[in-house]
Amino acid sequence: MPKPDFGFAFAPNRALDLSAPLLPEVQVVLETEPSIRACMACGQCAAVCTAGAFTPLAFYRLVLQLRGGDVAAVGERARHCMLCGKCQMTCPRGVNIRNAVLLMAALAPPKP
Amino acid sequence: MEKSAWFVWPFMLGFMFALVVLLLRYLWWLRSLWRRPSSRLLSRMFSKHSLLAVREIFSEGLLHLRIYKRNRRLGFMHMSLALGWFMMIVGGKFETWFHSGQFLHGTWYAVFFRYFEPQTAGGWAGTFWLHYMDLGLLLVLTGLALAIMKRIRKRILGIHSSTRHTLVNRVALTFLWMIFPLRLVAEALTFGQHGGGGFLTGSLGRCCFSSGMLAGLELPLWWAYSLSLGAFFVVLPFSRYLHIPTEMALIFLRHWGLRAAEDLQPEKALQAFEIHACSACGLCLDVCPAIKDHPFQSAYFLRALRSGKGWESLASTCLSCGACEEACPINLGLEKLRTAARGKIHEKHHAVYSYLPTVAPVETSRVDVLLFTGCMGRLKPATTKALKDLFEEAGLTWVHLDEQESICCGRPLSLAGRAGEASALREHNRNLIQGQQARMLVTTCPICLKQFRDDYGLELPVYHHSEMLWYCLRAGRLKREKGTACFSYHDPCELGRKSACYQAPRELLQSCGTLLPLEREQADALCCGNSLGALSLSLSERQALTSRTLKVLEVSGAQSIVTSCPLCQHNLARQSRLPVRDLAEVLAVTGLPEQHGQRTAALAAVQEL
Amino acid sequence: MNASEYLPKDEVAIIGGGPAGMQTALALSERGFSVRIYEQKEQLGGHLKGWHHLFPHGVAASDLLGQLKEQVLARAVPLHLGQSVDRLQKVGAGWVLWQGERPLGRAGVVVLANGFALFDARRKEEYGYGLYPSVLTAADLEAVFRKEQPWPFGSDRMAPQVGFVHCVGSRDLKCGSPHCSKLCCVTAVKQAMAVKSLFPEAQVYCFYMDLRMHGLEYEELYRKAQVDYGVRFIRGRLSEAAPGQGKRLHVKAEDTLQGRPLHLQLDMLVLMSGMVPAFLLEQQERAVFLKEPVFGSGFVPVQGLLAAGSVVQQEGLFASGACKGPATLPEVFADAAAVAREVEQYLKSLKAVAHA
Amino acid sequence: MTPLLWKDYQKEVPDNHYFFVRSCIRQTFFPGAEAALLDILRNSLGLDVFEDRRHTTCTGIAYHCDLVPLETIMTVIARQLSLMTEAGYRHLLVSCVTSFGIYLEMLDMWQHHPEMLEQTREALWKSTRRSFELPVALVHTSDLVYHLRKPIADRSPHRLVDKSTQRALRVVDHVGCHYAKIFPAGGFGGAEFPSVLSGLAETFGGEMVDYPERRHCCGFGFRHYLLQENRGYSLSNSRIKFESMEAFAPDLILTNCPGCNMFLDRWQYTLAEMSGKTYDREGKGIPVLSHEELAALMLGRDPWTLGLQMHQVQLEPLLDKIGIVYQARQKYSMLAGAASLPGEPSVLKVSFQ
Repeated sequence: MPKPDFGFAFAPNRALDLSAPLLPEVQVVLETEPSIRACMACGQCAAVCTAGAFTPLAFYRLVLQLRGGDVAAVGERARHCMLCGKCQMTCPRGVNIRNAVLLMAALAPPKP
Repeated sequence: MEKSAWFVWPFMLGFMFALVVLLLRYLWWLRSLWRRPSSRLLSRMFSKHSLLAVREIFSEGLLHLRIYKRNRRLGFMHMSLALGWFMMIVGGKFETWFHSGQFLHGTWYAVFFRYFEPQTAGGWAGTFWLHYMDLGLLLVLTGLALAIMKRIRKRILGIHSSTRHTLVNRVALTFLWMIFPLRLVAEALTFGQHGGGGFLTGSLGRCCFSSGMLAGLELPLWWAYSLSLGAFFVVLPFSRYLHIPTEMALIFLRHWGLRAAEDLQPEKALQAFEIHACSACGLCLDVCPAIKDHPFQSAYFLRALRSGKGWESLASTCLSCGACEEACPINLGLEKLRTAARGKIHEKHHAVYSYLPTVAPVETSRVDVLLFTGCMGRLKPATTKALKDLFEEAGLTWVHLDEQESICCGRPLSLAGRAGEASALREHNRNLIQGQQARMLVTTCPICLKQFRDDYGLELPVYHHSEMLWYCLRAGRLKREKGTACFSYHDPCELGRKSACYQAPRELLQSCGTLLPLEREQADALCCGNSLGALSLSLSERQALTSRTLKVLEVSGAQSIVTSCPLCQHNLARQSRLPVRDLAEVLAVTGLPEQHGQRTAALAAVQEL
Repeated sequence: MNASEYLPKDEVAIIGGGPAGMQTALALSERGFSVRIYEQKEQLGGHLKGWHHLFPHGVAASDLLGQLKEQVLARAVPLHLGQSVDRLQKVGAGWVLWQGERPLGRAGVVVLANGFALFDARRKEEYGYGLYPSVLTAADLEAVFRKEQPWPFGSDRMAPQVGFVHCVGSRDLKCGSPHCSKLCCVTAVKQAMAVKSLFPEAQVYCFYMDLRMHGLEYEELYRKAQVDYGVRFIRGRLSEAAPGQGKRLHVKAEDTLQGRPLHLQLDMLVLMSGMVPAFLLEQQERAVFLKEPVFGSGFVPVQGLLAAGSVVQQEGLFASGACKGPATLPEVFADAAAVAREVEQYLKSLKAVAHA
Repeated sequence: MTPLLWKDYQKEVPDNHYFFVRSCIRQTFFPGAEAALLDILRNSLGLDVFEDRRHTTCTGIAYHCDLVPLETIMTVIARQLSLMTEAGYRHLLVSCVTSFGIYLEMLDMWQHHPEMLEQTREALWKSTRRSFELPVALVHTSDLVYHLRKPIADRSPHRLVDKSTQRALRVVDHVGCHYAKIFPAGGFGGAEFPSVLSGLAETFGGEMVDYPERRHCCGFGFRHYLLQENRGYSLSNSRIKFESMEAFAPDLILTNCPGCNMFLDRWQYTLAEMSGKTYDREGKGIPVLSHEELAALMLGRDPWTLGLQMHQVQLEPLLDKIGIVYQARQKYSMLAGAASLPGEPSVLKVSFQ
């Protein structure tokens, strides 16, 4: 029997489930670039971001999303980064942002 | 040939084996060219380019002039080994031709000629060949002695670090070291028993090996010589000694117009030859700013590429400062290879820049200068302000292209091996620049400078602000009086080694003060540690490199450190005890005398707060 | 000559005449020890001289300083003003104090109380300190409050826009200061409130990473600033300051709670410069050098958890106050008492050994 | 001071003499349930429960959709109360949780704004020439069933226990938002510690599960559901509840509000169609019962007379577990003769014997 069209759909669950284990691909990113863990979401990266002037790219939010397991969204957004390194220069915690972004961008499904 | 010739077989088998393996490997590397020969390559093959290649093989493959220029002792070592062996190969051919009257012989004949024809006499010409061959042998033995010394105490050869070798390489090295002493002893014994010989072998034979009791040792010694030769040839195609034939092949291929690929293909075309042409001479080690902390120097990187293991971390921790490429005696394209490797690591990265605004064409009046300060320029307002003051002073009109919003030039992506991804950024900036009417483009960031020059194909000339200010100074548009200030100047990698701009900043500084000489500067300058090339170098590792660089820069007498790259300045300034300023700031502050007074007073007032 | 006999064992030399030095001197003097203060400046007071009023109660800094000075004078503590000690030499059980090649004095015990230095805000060039006159540090603003310096905006501005940037040179590995200076947060709140009381129409913004209101009544002050003074707290770091309209500054930041970039025109930008070491302690076997700090060098290290001020591996050398790390004035005063007690115990133990 | 707090949320429920008002949704979707409840109260327990056939909807649905002004709903409520007054009752028994919330709200408003009460009296008088008294007790049917849980359980031949394994059945409850979230003192246990359903289930021997999203809305939300564009929002909220209870593998969802009963039942089908997922382990869905349906089943009423064939998730597995004997063939035979079988969903498993 064909599925009926209800004319509406449910929104995916927004709640973070911290009891679920970290996704393996997230773990790989965190282990390859451990400095990501030092992020304290101060927002310096987003404040100076060259791409951030045009698109809602903000590295600290990528870190939060990555830890929340929102892998596809992180990957898609990380692809907007120009890798200019300005954020890395000003990051007070010394996060290797460029490497982290490259690793994050690889999380998105491959480009068609 | 009455004597038994069985002992030549180990050499012959080894030699044939090496020849076959080499041929197969080279054919495999060149498979794409084999299938689709390029007309350019073929046309260059039969032209002066081949002669030029022969000349380079002579100067670099045999004489090792570039190594010699950097380090005489090391250069002599390489030269004596290569040239001596070459002399013996060529001389051996001529000698056998001369004595037998026929040109073609089995390969073994020349190699073991002394065994077969110990008493050959041929008048003065025969004597010449005897002494000539001994000279070649002596040269090789001298090189060998130096090589052994280098293994024991590298300082004797004027180097601080040498490569650590793998097992195969050590085996090959052992056989190589055995070959020539064995030849010496074997020839000396033969001459001692049968008479004759040159100044080295003949004299040694007469004084030590003339006793009849030693006659039984003659054949075993020639066996040992042949065995060590044969064993070396068997190991050669799998050891770093593959560099000997590969370097020669590489020189030809380069002269015939073959270029390395942009992406990593370690078993294909020119890249394969480059990777295997490295002799691990160690020059890249000594110049590397991170030599004590990281083993990512090119010799190790290429070795990792050859083995296919571990190259990833070496590629992503390296600073890409370009010091090794500058030092490499066979001009390997190390930077390109490294970025190719990074691109391979991050091949899943695909940038999306569809959000970029479209550049609307603007109707503007013609100006002298288009100023582009780049991403980093926004963090350096003092530089931009100083530069604009200097433009005013020089009477130049300008437009600050990216005053409101800037887009990355694309070089950081290229350094990460994702050059292709940067095309959208380049396109955007190109539109921005081409919409304007100006005489030149000036950037304050050497990273942008390199990208604009190399990859943008702009019609108007691109200058770094140090070059541009230097032209102003020479043209008399800026006038400076030599003050009492003492500077030490830090050469940014991207401006110095990558863009060959050393003179302009130096002359600018000398025009207003004293520039102090440094232990390492210009092409030898150290990286500030903040290079965009390194992807996974941690902050503490970067800071350690910065302190090392600062140690060089904080020479006694220096009142301030001057540089001309926003990245270097930012990085050095946070860690330095001396003030670190951009060239433009220095020039603006040490401006005209009355301005000078005002400005320092204003600065002092603010600093006193 | 036996040097240890020659040295005045019971005499204590205090290096630094700020609140820590004065309070330690008083505490020791009350316990009957003879004390001397060596101060490099011509006046006592240290950083306290430059403050206008103090958090959380708004006491005038000059009042507190006056009280301290009075007590020091009343106790007739010998003062060596304008004398900068740069080397301490261990002789027997005591110390000889040097300024360059000149011996300044001798003492059985030395207490370091040279306090802290303020982070040089020019090292964060993107904030434009030293480049734009409207960018001040917290110390500059205190000078403005003390009327030693004019407001950076015109007197016609009744409703200035003012921004405070927290954590300038604190919690910043790149600047070599990984620690939290802990009192900039409450200082910013205090100063923001002061600006609001002087210019009730002003708009005041605090750009912070985390607000650390650790002290007694600080949290109350923070709430007061929000509710009664209308100071706006924005969680996010400033990216850069650039010239704006007229004499104003154009600043950009990320509001991390909204997740959006923000722009603002400001008449005054105040940088909360953190506390960094004022000197580097280079310890050698028989001498201690007080040197200019290098990148990333720390505060004076003290022994273990139980000791208040015994300097690591140096018998008879103590440290008091903010030279050991960021501290508030009440903390400095409490510390001075604890250090004095430790010095007393040390001297008693020496006597006991001598008698035995 | 927790005991004091608990005292606040204990409710006085009169033992007898009720004026009963019906629920629109229960009437429409679960018509057998109200009949069964009245039958239990009157015939099994011998209570005096009076119902005036002239009473109307409380207009709560329209009120929560912002379609009916306050004055109108007050007048409608006043009319219901006038019927109660006319019949000589002082205890109002409400079948619908939303109606229950509406009555509470109007009484509360009249208490704080006596002038509104006067206006309402005037409006009712002008339009119908009726007058009314305020009720002494306002009781939801679940309150009454909870209050009478012991006598009901004593008469019950069944228990909430798996007959074959003697395992207590796991019950998740869903207390409707309007029951105690608006006026916590109006219900047993308030909004935080709802006990009106859990107490009932435990009396029958079931095992209560305090799942994380127990207090979350069922997703009805009136205007969220009633506009088709917003319906996904309603569904998403229901999904949060199901995701939360899934891990506890409940045997039964127990509700007190007819709206919730319908949503938690019907949305299981919709979610299964949209996402292919059911929240039980066998793909049959989690059975949903309201308090009076549960009481009727426990007392041995026939499931089909009770109208359980109106549920989307089939109840036969639950009936089998409890050990209730039923005539499978009778399920779809209506008064007007055998009806045609309903269509079969593509995901949710059903069986027609």
